[in-house]
Amino acid sequence: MATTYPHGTHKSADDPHVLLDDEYGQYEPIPPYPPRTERELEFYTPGDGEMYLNMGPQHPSTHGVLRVVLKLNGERVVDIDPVLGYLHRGVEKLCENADYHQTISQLDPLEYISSLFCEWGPVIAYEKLLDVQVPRRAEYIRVLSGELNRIASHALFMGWFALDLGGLAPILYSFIERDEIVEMLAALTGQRMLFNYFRIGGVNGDLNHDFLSRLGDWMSRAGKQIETNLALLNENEIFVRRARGLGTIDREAALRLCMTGPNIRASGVPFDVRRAHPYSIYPEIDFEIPTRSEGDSLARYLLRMDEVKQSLRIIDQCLEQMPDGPIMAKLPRLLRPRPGRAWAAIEGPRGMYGAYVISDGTDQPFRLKIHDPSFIHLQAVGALLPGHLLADTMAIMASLDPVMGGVDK
Amino acid sequence: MDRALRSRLQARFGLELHGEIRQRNDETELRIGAGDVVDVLRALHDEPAFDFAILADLAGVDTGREMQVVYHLWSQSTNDWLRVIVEGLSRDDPRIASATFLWKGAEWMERETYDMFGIVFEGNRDLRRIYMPPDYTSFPLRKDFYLADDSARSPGAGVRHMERTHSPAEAGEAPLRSGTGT
Amino acid sequence: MTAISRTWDQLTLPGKALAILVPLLLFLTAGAVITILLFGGIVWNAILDHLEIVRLFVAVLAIVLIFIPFAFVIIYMELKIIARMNLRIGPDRVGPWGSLMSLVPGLKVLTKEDFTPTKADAVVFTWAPVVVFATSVMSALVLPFAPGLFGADLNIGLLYFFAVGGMTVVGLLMGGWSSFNKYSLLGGLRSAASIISYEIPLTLSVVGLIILAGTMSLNTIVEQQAGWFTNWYAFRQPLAVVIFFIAATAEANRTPFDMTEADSEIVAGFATEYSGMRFGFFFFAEYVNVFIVSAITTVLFLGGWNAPIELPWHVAIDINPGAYGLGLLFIIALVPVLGTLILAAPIYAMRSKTRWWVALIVGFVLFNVVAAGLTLLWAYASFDVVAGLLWFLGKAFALVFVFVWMRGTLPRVRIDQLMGFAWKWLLPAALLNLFVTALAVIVVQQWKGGL
Amino acid sequence: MSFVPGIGIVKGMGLTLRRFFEPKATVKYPEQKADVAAKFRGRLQLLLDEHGALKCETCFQCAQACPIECIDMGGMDTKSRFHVHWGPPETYGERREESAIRRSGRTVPDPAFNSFQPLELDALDEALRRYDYDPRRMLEILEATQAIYGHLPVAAIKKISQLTGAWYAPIYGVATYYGHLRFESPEAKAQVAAMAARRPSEDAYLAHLGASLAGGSGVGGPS
Repeated sequence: MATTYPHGTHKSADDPHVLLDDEYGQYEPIPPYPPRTERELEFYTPGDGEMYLNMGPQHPSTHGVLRVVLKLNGERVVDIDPVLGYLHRGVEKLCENADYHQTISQLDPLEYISSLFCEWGPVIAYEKLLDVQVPRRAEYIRVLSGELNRIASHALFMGWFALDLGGLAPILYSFIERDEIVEMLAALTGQRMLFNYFRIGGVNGDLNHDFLSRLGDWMSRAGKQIETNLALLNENEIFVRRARGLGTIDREAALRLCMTGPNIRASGVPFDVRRAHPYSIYPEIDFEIPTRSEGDSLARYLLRMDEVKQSLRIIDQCLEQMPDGPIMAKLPRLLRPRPGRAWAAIEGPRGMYGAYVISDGTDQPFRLKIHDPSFIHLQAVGALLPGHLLADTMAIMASLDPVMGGVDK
Repeated sequence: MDRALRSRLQARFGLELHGEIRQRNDETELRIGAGDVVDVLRALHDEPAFDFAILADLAGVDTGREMQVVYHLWSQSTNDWLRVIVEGLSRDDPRIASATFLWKGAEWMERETYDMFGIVFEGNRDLRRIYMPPDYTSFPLRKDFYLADDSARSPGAGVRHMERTHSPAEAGEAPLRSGTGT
Repeated sequence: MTAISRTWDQLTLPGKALAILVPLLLFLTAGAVITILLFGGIVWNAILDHLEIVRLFVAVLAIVLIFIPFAFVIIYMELKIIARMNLRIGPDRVGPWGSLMSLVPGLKVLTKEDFTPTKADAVVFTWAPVVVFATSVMSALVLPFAPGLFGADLNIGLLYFFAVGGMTVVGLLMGGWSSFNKYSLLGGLRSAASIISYEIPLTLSVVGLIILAGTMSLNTIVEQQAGWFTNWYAFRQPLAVVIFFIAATAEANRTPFDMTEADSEIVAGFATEYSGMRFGFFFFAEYVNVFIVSAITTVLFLGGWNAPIELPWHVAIDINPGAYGLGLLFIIALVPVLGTLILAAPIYAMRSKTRWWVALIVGFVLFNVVAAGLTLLWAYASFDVVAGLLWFLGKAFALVFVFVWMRGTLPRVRIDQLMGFAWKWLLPAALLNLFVTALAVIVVQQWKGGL
Repeated sequence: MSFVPGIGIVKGMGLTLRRFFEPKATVKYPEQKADVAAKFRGRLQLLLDEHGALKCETCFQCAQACPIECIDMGGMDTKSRFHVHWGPPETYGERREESAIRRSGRTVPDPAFNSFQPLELDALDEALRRYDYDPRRMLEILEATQAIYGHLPVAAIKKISQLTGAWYAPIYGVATYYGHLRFESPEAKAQVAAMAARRPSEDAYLAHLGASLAGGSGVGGPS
């Protein structure tokens, strides 16, 4: 495809590899069409000494398929423009053409690291539409399996964060930790990752002996195990120096950016949907919401580790207060909810995970809007990154922990 | 169900409201026209009585006859979710004021809504397509964009020809039962 | 011709191969014999009077060839050690305990096509890996592997080592700039900046040692560290060891200073566009660097080939095979058989269901192990070259273990922290060490002189 | 952070060195197998009940309910009278003769059985037009098909399903409800009888069932 010039005939005879003006655009990630919006114009007009680096869809550490065009001045990032859509499957359109039960299995792969939460949001919204009362045992099982999934997701976060900073060991330890929990959830739900376990009005299967024995065995050593894994990173000077003071965001900016979950609690806003807008049986379980005020990557990392301890407390209480009784509410096989609208939001490991359902009385949802926290936090990366070094892009993006499945619904 | 909130809202936004404020479970829903989005949202965000600090979600809706934009807000002052439905946007040229002046985070949500429904948000600095390729012309989540393959049939709604769900001809008159939550 | 072609068709494949090879072999041997007869004398005389140059040529060849297995051993160590630290097992399918696993990347790199990007500067692009690999292997010339075993005993050995060591930067820059890829450009510039800024504390930390040793020839430095491990330079120059080790990790681009091919940011740094054997050279050069850096640290600070403890009595085992005369044949024939039987008997008795031939085989293997151990012990005692080599390689590979251990644990340092650390911390420390050593030397001389 | 700057790094290195000697977490797959949970739904295999009979009755409920239509099934009906198949209309040709039983590793009685003879369907179009493609008049449509071809070939049923929009399950429901409708053509009757003969006969199955019910542990089928 490259035209080769016999020696001496090239326009600049002395150096065939000098880029001519018309060739400049060929190798730059500048889009061929003229800029259509003000922001695009401002981004794609290079200043002096600035170059565009294309961290393309196949990049070792973009947590999934994401392309980010960086405007660099030397090693310092001037501005970034994330390009999404590589993983867009049109889940909302598909859900509009499937009946209410089938939407649950469509929503699992949205945030595939913690897919129980992807099911929990819409299921609560449907139950609001159907005005159905979920039995208490099902609520307890949901909280129990949800918190387990949260710990697994945070364990993986710790591994990813260390891998993006160059450490090889923590990712393996976090996968061993996560694998234990995922095997346990497989004993309960039947699947390791995309569980399809919550049903409208309850849960698919009851607690069985296999699950409880694995849970008991793991609970006995969970605290100590997570502690030793943390020792590798929390006090490691290299890790702390690279993460501290990176991508700091203050209270006001975080609220403006609609951030939720651990990222906003690391900036000092104690907004956790489990306490701010209690759902399920969280009011009856006592646990605190860890918050920090620095708002940098290290704070976000340490905050997630505190959350893991809180989740362990919740699991203990769930096991103690587990009532017995049915695990599914009485519902007809074919659900035709009343025409109406419902919104439900839950606290996922990455932030508030919301579902907005409009039903038109038929068995298919008329409109299902999923609000995914990773989508918002990836946008926050665009606001945090300018001014940092190239090596920090990965650290900041890892600390906000976006999952591309949720971003590209 | 926060009765006090309903009365406060009724008192404050009496004339902008379309229809009465409906409340059910833990959600409060009020409907306004496209014109007065800016001052209603600013009032809800800035006034200490409401103090809706967090924009939980911004969604576009195509009800077959008109376009709507739905804002979900959260505030410490009440334990209800507030849903602000901006209705009355025409289907062929839906325009609405952007919320980025209050929440910078709404920029991408508006980009997604534009990409999926074609609703233009005036004042959004970066209204480009976010998921679809830049040269994509149609808006996928609109009701008249029908899926060609037969994954669109529904077992429960009786037998319907596999290839077509809401055919454009039907999109005109209400394909829906009365009262889609209207 | 039809007869030949007919017989040729009837030949099977191995038959055809032999039909070609056998006449070729005959022809070659005949030619070799004739040339030796004709020119043998002249060549032999030339070798005798130019012995020095021939010796150097052979030494260089040996060093270049010895580094291939060293690099494979280091790759295997890295695979297994990092795996074991990550609670994994590491490769254990290819070859016994996965030992051939390190050959696999080598072969893969050989078979892959080495592709030059269209807009790349072809000449610089092709020669970059050669420069990097050559400089890192050249600097091994002065390493004293064992008392008599070294490439060339230059009296400015250390200066030569640092001069050649600095050349790798040129290769990395050439590779980074010429492959017309933003990632490799960044990688190349980062490597240039980090290696140059760590070169200064590296050399400065050694100057203190040179003052103490008085010479720069590595052989004499090692000889000065004979005897107990207390008179190794590591104990006389503790600060210099730390500075040297940290600067050396940065020199070899190893974690925590491997910003040049930080795989999470700039894909593979300067080696992004390389494929095939060119990438192989970069890949090998990195592991050769690791060995050389650990070898030079052992030579300078851990007493090269000297044993850590001085044996009070000199063990002399002089076995004169000639003395046994005919009995030698008898020994050679009988000892292996007796050894296997002696070792096989307990195995056969211990577990009744093992068959007799299994016990014999195990006995024979055990006998071989014991025999090898005895000969090694004998060689260790009698030739100090063997002893020296054993200690040198032991210490060098211990240090390689430390490098791999660091790689398995530590995260990467950011580029500006890396530079700041070099200029603000290592350089002043090296100067301080130099000042203190110089002061100590003067004071000691005064005190000795004064007596 | 501790006072001495290097302590954190040293502690981290200590941890990895300790992990160097700890037992490993790898499961050497072919030799050892990981203990997968009993309730793991990831195993895609045809389960046998304790009497060795297939649990799957080819009732197509799973294929019909699957939201992404990825289930393509084929096999014998429970009384092994005829070959049945389910698959979304655009199933690829090469997957068709693969019957679920063969994929599950059990030898299909008659690999030569050609399940889909090509046949002309325009006569069927005329019949369908006569009944206005109305799925509610399925019985008359099936009788018309049997009148044309002598039996209900699978290709015809697939054509009916595509044009009337009805799912396979209701069509098979109607076809199997009425005695006079048959799936296999008369001349193929011998072939079907041979297949049925090769399957363990019904009374052997009942005898076995009786034995196991009368006490005594049944055949050691998979748990």
